[in-house]
Amino acid sequence: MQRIGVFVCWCGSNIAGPVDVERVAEAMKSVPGVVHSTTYQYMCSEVGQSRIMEAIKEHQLTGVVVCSCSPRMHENTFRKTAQRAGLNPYMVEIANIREQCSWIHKDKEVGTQKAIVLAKAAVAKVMLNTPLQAGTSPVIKRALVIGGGIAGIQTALDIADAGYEVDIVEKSPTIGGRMAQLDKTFPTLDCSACILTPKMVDAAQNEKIDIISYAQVEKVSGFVGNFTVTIRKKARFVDELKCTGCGACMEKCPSKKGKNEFNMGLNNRTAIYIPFAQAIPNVAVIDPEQCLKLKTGKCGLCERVCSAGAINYKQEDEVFERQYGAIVAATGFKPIDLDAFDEYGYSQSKDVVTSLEFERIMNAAGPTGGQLVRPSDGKHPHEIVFIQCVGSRDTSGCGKPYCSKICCMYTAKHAMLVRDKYPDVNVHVFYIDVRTPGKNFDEFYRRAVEQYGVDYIKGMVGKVFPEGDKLIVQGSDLINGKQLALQADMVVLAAAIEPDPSARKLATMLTASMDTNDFFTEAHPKLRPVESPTAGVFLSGVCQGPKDIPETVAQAGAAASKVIGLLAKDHLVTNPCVAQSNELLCNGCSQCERVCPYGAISYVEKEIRGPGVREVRRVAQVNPAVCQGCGACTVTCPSGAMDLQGFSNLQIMAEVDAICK
Amino acid sequence: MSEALIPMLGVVTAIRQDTPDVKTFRVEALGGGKCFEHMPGQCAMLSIPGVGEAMFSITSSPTVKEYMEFSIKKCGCLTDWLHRMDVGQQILIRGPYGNGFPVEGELKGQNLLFIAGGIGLAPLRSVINYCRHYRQNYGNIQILYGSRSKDDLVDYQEILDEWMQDEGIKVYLTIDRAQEGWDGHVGFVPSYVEELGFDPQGKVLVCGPPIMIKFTLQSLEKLGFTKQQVFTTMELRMKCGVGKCGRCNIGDKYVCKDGPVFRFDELSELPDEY
Amino acid sequence: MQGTAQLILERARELMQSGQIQRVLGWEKGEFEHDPTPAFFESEEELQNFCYNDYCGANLSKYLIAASKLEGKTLVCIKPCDSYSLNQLITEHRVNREKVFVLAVPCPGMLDPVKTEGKDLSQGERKDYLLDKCLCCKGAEHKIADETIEGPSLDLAPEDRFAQVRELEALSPQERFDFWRGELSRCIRCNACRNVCPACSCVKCVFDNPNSGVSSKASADDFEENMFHIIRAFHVAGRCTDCGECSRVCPQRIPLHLLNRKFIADIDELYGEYQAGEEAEQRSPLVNYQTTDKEPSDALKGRG
Amino acid sequence: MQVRQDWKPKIVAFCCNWCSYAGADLAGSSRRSYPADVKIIRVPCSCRVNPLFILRAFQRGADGVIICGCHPGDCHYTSGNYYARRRMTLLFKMLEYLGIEKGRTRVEWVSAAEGAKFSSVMNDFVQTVTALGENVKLEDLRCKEPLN
Amino acid sequence: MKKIAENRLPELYQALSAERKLYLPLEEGGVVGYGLYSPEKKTALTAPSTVKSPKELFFPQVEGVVNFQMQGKNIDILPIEMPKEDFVVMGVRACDVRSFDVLDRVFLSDPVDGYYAARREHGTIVSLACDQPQNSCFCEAFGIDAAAPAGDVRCFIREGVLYWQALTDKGQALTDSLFGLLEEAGPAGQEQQEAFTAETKEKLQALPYHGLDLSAFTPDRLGELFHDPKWKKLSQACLGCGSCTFVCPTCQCYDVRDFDTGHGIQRYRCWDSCMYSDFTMMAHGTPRPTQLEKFRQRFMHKLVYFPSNNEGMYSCVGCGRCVRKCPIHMHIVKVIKALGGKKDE
Repeated sequence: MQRIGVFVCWCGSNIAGPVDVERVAEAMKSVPGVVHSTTYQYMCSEVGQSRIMEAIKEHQLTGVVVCSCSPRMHENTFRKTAQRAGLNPYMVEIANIREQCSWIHKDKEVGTQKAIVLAKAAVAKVMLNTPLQAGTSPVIKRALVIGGGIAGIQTALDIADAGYEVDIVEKSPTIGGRMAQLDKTFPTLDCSACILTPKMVDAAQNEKIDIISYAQVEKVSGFVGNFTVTIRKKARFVDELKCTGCGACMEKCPSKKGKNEFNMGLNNRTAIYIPFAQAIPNVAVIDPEQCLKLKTGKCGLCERVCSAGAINYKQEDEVFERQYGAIVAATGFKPIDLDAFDEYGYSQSKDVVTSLEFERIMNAAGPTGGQLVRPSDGKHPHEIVFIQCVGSRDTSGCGKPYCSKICCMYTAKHAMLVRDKYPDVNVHVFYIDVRTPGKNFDEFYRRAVEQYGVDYIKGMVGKVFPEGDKLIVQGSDLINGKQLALQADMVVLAAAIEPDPSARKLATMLTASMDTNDFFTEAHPKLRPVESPTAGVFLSGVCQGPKDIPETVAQAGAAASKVIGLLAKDHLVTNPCVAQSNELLCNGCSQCERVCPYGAISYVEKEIRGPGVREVRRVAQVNPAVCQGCGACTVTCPSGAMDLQGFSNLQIMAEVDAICK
Repeated sequence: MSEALIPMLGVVTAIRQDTPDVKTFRVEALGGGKCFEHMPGQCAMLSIPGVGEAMFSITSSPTVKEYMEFSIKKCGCLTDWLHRMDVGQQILIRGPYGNGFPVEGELKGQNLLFIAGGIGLAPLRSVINYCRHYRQNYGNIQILYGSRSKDDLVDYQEILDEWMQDEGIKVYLTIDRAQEGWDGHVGFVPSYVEELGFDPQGKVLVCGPPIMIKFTLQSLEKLGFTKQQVFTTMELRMKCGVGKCGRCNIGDKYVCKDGPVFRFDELSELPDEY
Repeated sequence: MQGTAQLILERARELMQSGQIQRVLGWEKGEFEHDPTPAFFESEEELQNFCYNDYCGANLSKYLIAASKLEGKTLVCIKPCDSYSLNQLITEHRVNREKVFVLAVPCPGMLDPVKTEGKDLSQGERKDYLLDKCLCCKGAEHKIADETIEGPSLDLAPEDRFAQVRELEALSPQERFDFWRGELSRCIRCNACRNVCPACSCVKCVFDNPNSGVSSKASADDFEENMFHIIRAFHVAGRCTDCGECSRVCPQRIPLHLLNRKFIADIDELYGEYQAGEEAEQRSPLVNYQTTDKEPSDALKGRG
Repeated sequence: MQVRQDWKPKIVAFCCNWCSYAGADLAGSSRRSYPADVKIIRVPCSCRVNPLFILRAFQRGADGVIICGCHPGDCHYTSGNYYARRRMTLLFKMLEYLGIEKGRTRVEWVSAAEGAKFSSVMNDFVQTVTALGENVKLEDLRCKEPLN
Repeated sequence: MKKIAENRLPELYQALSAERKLYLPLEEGGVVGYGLYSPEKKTALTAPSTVKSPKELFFPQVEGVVNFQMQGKNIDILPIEMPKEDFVVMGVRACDVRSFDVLDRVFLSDPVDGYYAARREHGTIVSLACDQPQNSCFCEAFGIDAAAPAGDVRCFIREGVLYWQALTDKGQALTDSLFGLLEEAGPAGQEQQEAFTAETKEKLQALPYHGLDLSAFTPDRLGELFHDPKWKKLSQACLGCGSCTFVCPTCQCYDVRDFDTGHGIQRYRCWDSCMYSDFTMMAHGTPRPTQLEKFRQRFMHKLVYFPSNNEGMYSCVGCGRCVRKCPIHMHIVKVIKALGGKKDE
């Protein structure tokens, strides 16, 4: 017989309001096996915990049920409490009577009855709990950062700073990401490249950091402290070690029709190219889609001009495996496709551009050399209309339901820069709300309006269409209550941002969850914002949610500190709630091995002894360090030989019984 | 109608930890006293609803009027449960079952040699204490008891405090392997039997693991004992206890009804299926 | 049949003489034509009682689990339909391929002693007397063989094995419920279906294991009847080769194969055609998936 | 069949720890109510749900059983919910084949972020099961009535 | 002796079932088994045999024994009411009637099994003589007269008439309760019976198992038979299923199990089979580890152990059910012939 103690938490009035906690505690007293049942205002408090500890000792409890908030909140707290009182921490079960009871049921009778049932189910389960011992597994002291934007770079720098090796895998030929494409940054208007490139160089020069550019993660296996990652480094047809970045090849390359990705396709580049002057690594790359040599076998000019002998048309993708203790996702964002927003005329006129395109136009290293000209005819514009919230805060289904957060500020920045450089240009901004919650943000916006005379119009734009060489912007001015039809030379759309499409595949590989918008989910939205729910996987930058540069950098540092905390450990305590094979029942059929996502199951031939049995059989064995405890094998096993500790067949059935009674 | 399968209620009034895996439970009727009378070597079905029911030999002597005792080794679902229960637990009991040792028949007036191994002492303890109670009815009493280690000797305290103190009772103890704090005999029961070279007279009552019984019998035969002199008690899976459920038979004999005590000459005529 | 039996016997004797095999797993003559028994033959002398006749419907593949543990190789007579079961058992490592010499024997379709009892077989067609499982014959081809004995095969266009499943599916839920209740209520839980089933090869069945939480020896009520058969069918889903033995041995003639065939039909429809035991080392559809698999809600759409 | 006025269905919801259980927590913290007839059993993954548990629930008096897991592709264990999807599809189709009302069983994918969805799914499921009435086709009478 | 025209049997059923439950062979799903009569059921009184024997009407496959309630350390024992409803079983063949003698030896011997005894007390057996014995039948070997079964009432059907003869007080009481439904058969009844017996005898002599020799199975040969090496071969293909056991009219092994209903514990007993792997399994093993021992137990029990304890009465009645139902055709007749030696040997 187990001796169970039940501890019902009031959680202040959170539980005690809608649930009669005393009645719950009273009802539990008559449940067979329960020898102690009590309540307290806050079980998770110091006092609450010490009450549990005292009761464990006084009543020689063999199991504890805490009726409180979600086990996702305090299961660990109470396990530790039990452990401090000398009880195995896995002899604790939580009945979730807050999130799944008191917070959703207003009727006190209903809530109380449900709480009693949930508590009984937890008791039924804990009666069958067995003391479990956590094992340990070693930590590989190397981190992987996926994405080489400002988030990834900062994370890698901070990890390296602490003395750990870290690899950055970047899918494009250079690190730098979106920030490298920006002209100025708000609200200080300092030059983006000027503050980013030193960091890029730092990363390149740091001997703890290995930048694996033009590469992608193909497969991730393993678990926290012990991931094995397969990386595919795409063939760039240029030997990274030999190339000096002199650029001679680019000058000679006859194929000049490649879209310049760095300039958002606003101009072209050669087939062999270096993305931008400060690229890291500063190494050329051949676009196989454009290269005549690779496509037709005829050309080879670049090979001839390359004095370093770096060109290698036969280079192939390189696939290799590396081991990491921690992985940071820093996959960043992209502006959404505007196909669904044809009313803004993006596809109809070259003079309707996105903000990021506008950023390149304004940039001295951009396609126009920093001259503000219309993409269609190179003429200087006189009227520019900015439209905000293009695809953001859009519940129609075409766009994104969330606020992209950075648009208000960069639009103010653009408007201000235009007015500063070209006072002859009139700037109008259509907005729904202007959101400026940040240090010096509102002041910045007010300067745009007050000092630079930017015309902010609260209202929606219904349609943008070309008429002659002008663009007509039809919109409403909500404040003045009238319909507008502005003639503009250029229209700039503040397109919503969305997670980079590569993130979805990566999330699957990492078994990290994503929300409906494909942003990575945090382990806890408030308390663990830089960790994913998957142990050992951390989040940095916009892949977790829209944010500006300082926030990104802050989060990057936070993620790095979490990684450092992990890598600082030599061993990790492993989850003992793993599968276990009862060799007496095992048929050796291999079905479980086939469903195990972690390859944790292997087979051995061994002599099996049991009641009336003594023979050599092929039986399954589970590697507890590798098993993550999903339980896929347990259902595949017809004989029930495979069971999951902590969630055993009998435990779950006992819960079912208690609930259905 | 009294129905054999319907148990009566008892209550556990004392629990003694004998060895790391053996506990002795004292069971009384709800109003005190014994649930039923029995003879040495007879058994009872104990059960806990929802856990199981199993046959156990009654280890206390019939001469004890206040209670019955059961020495139970932890080896399965029910026994695990019993080992975890507290005093005051009600328990289901039915019986008595089986023939028991012929203490008022063949054994009467005889020199008796008891040979037990491990938990095998449980059924013999009832006989030993019965014979001690009616000491005048029996001749010499010798007891040879062995177990794996000193800690595995069941009823050790009673052996030391009572049996060894009785005049005319000789107790020989042995353990399988030498251990600290044990200055007694070390060795297996069958070889100790030969070593002690008992006079092949009177009757022998043997109980213990099957392998021990097998070799002890050989040792006894070497010493000149015949099968007619040796008794043992059997253990097979039982469900009804009344010879109807069909599983505890050895040949045409039901252990629950015709046994559990068999004389070796009877047993050797039965198929070797136990 | 006599000729085939003779060919098998000759070959078995040769192999036994040459020491390549230790024993033969086949059928032993009964007292009558209709009651041969599966049997191991350890010597040439024992082989005198070997028979292979119209009533050798039993699937011998499951006996190879035990034979795999014996010394030496066992020659087994495998009919085309049995070969699927054998492959499946090899895939699941229950039978050691190395320990088995597969003698593929031809099958002209086996007769059902219940159908032939007291009948003059010269009257009517062979089809009328065939075991039900033979009416949906998977064909004359063996999926595994070390050696093949040639002989007559079943000359019959097989029936659509899913026809009855579809008929049932077309009924209303209440009609289906009544149908299955009527059938399953006859179950006496003799476990013949389970014990004969080559896919039910667990060393200990969950229903026999007192620690499984679901053990039961007899069905106490409707629920337990349903439970046993649903779980049994589920446990063999994706592994059942549709050998039909369960229905053949059921003393109450419950059409148990219709449960297994339902799973097969659904698997075929939802996850692509799959025949368990078609070849060794296949991945059963229940230990496999496609990211594009149908959602349960979509799969269950339609009919009430 | 006569449905008693005061009759409430018993619903067992198996929720995977990483998505749906968290989704249920979110439903709670955002105070999105659903009937108290729903009781949640936490499992590590939807692939932990054995058909035995589902039948057991019906045996013990459940009127509906719902399995909630991460959205396909989002499984914390990569592929658990894919296996669960096949198993449950086949099992539910078998139950339907046996004439058991298919509304009594359901699989839903609910992410940790979908508190609102969790609540609406549960409301809808309870409504469906309530309309179906008591589970009589898969009941075990022994478990329904108190002894003697 | 009484009689009633065969085409008036439904009236007889109605009358019999009016005041008590009537069980008789019914056809369902293509198989015949004893079932509770109601007018819409398809009766099969004259079917040569049923899949299961009528034993289940007296010794059900599953039957509650006693219930318990647990409260803390306390246990409440809640007894179950003994069966007390009168019922009639009709159409019981001679072999099955004899099976009750076998079961009585077990269940009515001290200590009496109350549940079985109550059903025997409340049940009236109306037997039906065989006019179409099957090829698998061998009741003759056990001295059973298929044409003149025992029972409380004995019936036979000849030329479209069912003849009815009460053999016991209980049978007489049942007969009396049928008022005017049955007519007096008169001396013609006797003639019909003689003719019937002669015809059946002829058919029995033509059966393949006619003359089955059981003389080798005597208690004094227990050891010899037990150790016969033929058991290995006989048992090697046995599936270890319980079909033979569960269709057998005399197999009476049972298991006692507890079921937790959630509201209390039901202790029930259910049929068990000595062929099952867990039948004698204990925590440390089983005395019958392989199918050989289990198989041997079943037949040794029927042919040697039981007779040894019951004045030579075999616990087989030759109904032939196991012969028909064994999935591998390995049954008691093959065993008898193999171990007893065929007559022509």
